[in-house]
Amino acid sequence: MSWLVVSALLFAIGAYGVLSRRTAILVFLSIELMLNAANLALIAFAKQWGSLDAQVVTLFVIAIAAAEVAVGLGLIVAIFRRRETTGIDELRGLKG
Amino acid sequence: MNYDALMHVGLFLPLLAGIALLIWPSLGRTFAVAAAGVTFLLAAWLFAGAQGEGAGYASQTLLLEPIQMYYALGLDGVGLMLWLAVSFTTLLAVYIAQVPIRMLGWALLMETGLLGIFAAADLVLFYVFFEATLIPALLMLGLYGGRERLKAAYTFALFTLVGSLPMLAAVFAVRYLGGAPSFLHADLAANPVSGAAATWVFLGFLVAFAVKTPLFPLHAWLPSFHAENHPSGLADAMGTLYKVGLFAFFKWAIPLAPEGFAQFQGLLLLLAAFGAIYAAWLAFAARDWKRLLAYGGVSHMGLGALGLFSGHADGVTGALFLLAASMVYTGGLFLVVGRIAERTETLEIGPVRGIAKSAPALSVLTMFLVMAMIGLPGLSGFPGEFMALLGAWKASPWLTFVAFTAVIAAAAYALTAYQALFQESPNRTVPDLTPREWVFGVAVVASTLLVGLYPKMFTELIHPVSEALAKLLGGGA
Amino acid sequence: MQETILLPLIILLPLLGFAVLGLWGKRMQEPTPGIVASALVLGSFVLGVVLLAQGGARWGLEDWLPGIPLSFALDNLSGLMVMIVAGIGFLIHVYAIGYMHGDAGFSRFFSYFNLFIAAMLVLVLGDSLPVVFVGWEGVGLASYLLIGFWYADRVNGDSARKAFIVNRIGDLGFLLGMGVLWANFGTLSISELREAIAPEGELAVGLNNAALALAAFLLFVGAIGKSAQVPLMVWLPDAMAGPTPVSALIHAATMVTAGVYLLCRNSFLYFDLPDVSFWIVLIGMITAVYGALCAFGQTDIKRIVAYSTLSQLGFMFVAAGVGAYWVAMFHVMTHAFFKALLFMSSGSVIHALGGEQDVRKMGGMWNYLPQTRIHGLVGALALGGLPLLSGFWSKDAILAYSYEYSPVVWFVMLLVAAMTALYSMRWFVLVFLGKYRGHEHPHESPSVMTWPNHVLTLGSLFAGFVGLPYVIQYKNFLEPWLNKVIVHHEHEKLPVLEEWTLILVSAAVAVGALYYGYRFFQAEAAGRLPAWFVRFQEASLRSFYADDVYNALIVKPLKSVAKILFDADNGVLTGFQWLGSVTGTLGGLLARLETGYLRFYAAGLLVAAVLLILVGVIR
Amino acid sequence: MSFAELLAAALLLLSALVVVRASNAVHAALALIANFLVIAGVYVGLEARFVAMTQIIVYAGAIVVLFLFVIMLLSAAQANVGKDMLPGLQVPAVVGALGLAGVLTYAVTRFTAPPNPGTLGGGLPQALGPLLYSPEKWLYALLVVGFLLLVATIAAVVLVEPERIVPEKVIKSASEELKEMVER
Repeated sequence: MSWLVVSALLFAIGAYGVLSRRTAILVFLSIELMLNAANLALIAFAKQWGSLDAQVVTLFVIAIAAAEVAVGLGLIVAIFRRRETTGIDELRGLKG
Repeated sequence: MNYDALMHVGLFLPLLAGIALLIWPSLGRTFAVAAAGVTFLLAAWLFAGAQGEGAGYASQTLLLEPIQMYYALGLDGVGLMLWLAVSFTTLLAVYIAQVPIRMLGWALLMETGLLGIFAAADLVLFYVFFEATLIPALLMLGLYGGRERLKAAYTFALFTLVGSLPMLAAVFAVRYLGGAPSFLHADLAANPVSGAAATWVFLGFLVAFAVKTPLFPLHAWLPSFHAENHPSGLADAMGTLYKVGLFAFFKWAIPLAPEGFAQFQGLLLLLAAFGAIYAAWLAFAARDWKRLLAYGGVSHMGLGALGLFSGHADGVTGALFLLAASMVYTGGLFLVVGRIAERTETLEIGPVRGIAKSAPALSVLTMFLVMAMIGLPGLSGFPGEFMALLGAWKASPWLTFVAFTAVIAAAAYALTAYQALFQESPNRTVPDLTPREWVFGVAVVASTLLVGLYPKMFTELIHPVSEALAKLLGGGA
Repeated sequence: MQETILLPLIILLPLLGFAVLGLWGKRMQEPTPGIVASALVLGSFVLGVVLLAQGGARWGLEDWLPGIPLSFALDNLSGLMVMIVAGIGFLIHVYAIGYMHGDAGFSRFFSYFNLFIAAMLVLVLGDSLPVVFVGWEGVGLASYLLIGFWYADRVNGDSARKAFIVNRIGDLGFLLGMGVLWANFGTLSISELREAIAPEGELAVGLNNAALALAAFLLFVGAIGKSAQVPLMVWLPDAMAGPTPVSALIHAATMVTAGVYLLCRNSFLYFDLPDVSFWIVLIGMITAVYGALCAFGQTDIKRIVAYSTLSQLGFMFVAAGVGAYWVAMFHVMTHAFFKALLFMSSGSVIHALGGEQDVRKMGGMWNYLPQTRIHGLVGALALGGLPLLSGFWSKDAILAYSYEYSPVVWFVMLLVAAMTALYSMRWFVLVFLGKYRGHEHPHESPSVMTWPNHVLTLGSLFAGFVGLPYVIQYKNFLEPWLNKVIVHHEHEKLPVLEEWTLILVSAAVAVGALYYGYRFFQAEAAGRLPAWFVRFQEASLRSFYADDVYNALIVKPLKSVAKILFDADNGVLTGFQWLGSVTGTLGGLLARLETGYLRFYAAGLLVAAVLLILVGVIR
Repeated sequence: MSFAELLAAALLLLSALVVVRASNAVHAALALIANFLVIAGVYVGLEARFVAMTQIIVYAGAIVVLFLFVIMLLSAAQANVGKDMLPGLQVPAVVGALGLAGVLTYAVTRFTAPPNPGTLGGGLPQALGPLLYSPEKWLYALLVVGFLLLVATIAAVVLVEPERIVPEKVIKSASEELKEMVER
């Protein structure tokens, strides 16, 4: 139970990081933090409910996170080559 | 004979032919004419078959299991009549209009959409056809239209799409509020919505169908749509066929939400009557043929709408008959105007005069169609107009009187324009009908005469359906 | 009454002529189209007479439109009309072969002519109101085509259009009248309506009299349009724009008599509705007076005759209004003879003068045209009502019946009869007497034109003897023959003395007016008219400004409003576009939220997530 | 909670704060590794040993190292680069994060666990294997995830392939393309 609270706090810290960081890499790091918070919650639930399925899902989350990091970092590198920056405030293509 | 198969073939043949033509334009006009011709023959075959058996066709296949949506086609007398009108007019248009070959492909695509609208027996399927037909219509306008085509296309798209959204909502509302097990017409009609829901459902349909009727004041897209389309009249003829609002009211909106219809009946009668006389009046001031025909069409649909909304069987029969007949003669007029425009290089009324001298056969052909349009008895425009009047009188004598002053105005604007172009002292010599145009002319004149002199051919098929609707609405025969 | 397919054949013959001549007429040598057309009309006439002699015929097709049959009936009434239409029509056809000689549109002309006859026959034979309406509009179309026959001239096109549009006003009345009958009786078959409304010649009990009166009135509006009664009379004089045989056909055999026929055919509607009948009498009287007054000032030889038709149609309407339906038909018949004769002798004069139509440039034709002068004289005297000629008998019968209805009506109509005699003499004097005032070399028409006129002259002389008043101890053929099929009230016969008095008064008035006219208008030929009469003629020439009033009060306002509305209609579109721009502005405000900063969007996400979870946990 | 657990929790939160606040990206990444290692320890305590091992190998060993590579490749160790275009976001970020912490904490404390939870078998591969590879359970999901990894690998290669990167000007906007089509 208490680990759930820790997970919630970790998640919030990660969210804070996403908002406050200005370079793409660090935003990304913060997102990883949030993912781990979610994993922690899953494992804690698994323990409480005695269910192995939650652990399996955690494994999937880790695998998908790996894929996400591969693509995400690729994107960051590609953008850096065109824009010479990793600052996300300078990427405003979505402006309406 | 497996008529159901004919129905499916007839529906999708134009689509396939149209796609083929878009990919390989070198197939040429002959191919398009052949495809349209076969489609017309199939429709005629189906029609002849129904004459013998006295019943329509139906076929259904479950398409989307979770929402119980069917690929369901059904052709009763009304559907058969409209299939004939659509396929005949498309054939005429494809045969006569001088356009880039790819445009013929778009026209054929549009034909499938139109046939689908009249055949669909599942509301979702109907919606799909109803909306899909918009695409070729827009593309024809956008790709081949006149100088202001993008503005016209934008207006047209806006009106249509604004109508479509409430309709989509109504499509789902009518099933789930009415408690029907599927989207099939029969199921929906057996479980009509009632109460306040009926009002809202009908309103949803109303907006979409009024745009396509077109009913005042939602007719505003039409004049620029016609004026900006390709001068050959192909797109105008197809656009005329797309004025399916009356049919949609008849088949879907009214039977699915009769209580809603009852709420709006007075307003609808008023709008129909006002639109009829208003558009006829405006047509008098039109300075080019296409706008004239556009307003004339609005006026006639107003008369038809008056008949339909009267809720009496004769009025309903008249409205549907008028719808089918006007498809042929208005479409034919647009095509003839296209032929004239190619000769005189203008669509304006006034600069060119007296061409009856050099082109007598062309003038006779035009006169024929103009007379059909203004409802001369013996031609195809009359039976529908007349039955609509008989029905409308029962519902509201005063509105009928007001609306039908449009027949006086029709004579005025149509003959004035005719006189300006064909009569008075000639200032231009133009070639008379080519052999190809003779074939076209004979076909359209023969059909107009046949339908006008022997309306029984269609009325005996559609009147029972109208009577069923009138019974549903509680009106007498 | 036999069921026979031969009945529609009466109509199909001229229709066939229309189609054949329209399609292939151009390839025929000149007289052939005329001969074909005339022969077909003669065929219709013979067929009609034969069928009538066999006691009439009917033919029908059920459910032509739902509940409405396509049916035809040939009885005594429609038989009489078939004889007039096809018989007189045939003579006019023959005449036209000569008159239209050398015209570029010779075959087109006869094609339209046959269409006219066919449409009129549909109108006459139809036993179902919509079928009658088919013919009703068909004659409208044919008259439109024929009035605008020489369409290269703008005026002709305008006149044709005017005729069609004004007729359409009446047609709307007809249409709406059918609407009333359909709503109340559920049938539009004339024989069924007759059974429903007046079985056994008496008005059925329990009818909705208001609806009946409305239907009767609306159909009467239709008749007003077609028969050019006031206020829809403006098209008829302009219809003179067509070739002369067209005028003869419109005025004598077809078209304008249709309104009278419609009233007689549907007399079961009118015979017991005094209110509507009163309106018919009133309109008829006004038209008779108006037509007669207008005839005095005309300078066009055909327009004089045209206004006389207007006036005579007024007589027929008065007859129908007072309930003397057979008399109305009687006058239709005699009028057909002498009016066709008048037009065709006018045509001969025009032909002789190389197209000149202005009576001020005529005169003295008595010396040039030895046959036409007889035709003209008989026609004018018959129109003027010289005793013993056909026009006298029918007009006298109308006067007698209107005396019974009201002495006021009788007196007014007597005045109109006197005026008729005056202007018919004016026509005759200006054209035939005095010295020739033009510069052409008049020559008599070919025999193909004079022979039809010979026949018509005989008719104008003797046709009246089929309907003599009862006081002349000789059989009246027409009255019982027609009354067999016309629903009507039996009239009390006037006492013998009164009847004789009326006959003698009208004879004296006619003779006196004819003589006075003969003297008076020789002064006009010489240009020595009293000043008041000249002023009167100026107003009369312009038809007492009816056209100007209509143009100023109706046509012009309608046109300008149309222009205004046309531009305003773009306003409707603009209105919708304004709605669109409101939406656009709102959307623009929302679009400001799209800053493009990723972190800004993430913040939004966070806020939304917090709120959503909050909602989730609180529930 | 035992002392070890409290210590672990404190370490977790502390390292997380370093991750989101450090001004040097390398420091942040290293703090993240520390965070992951502690989490792995916690997993062992929660009977998830296989997951703990995976966590160390994949996350701490591979993913974060990848981050470090990229940071060094792009010389992007400086965290506060460029101008802060949204300086006003700091306060909402703190407030939002606190709010999120609040609602999440409230949410997770509302669960009541079943009284007799089953045993997890220590979360060893022997226990997880049958679940992962049985068709009734997670086999297909596993296959899909494997395929996803393959696709992601290819995508990463394609994305950074130098020739694939097109200068900005050549790409037309969709509206321009439509206009051209219409004019044709």
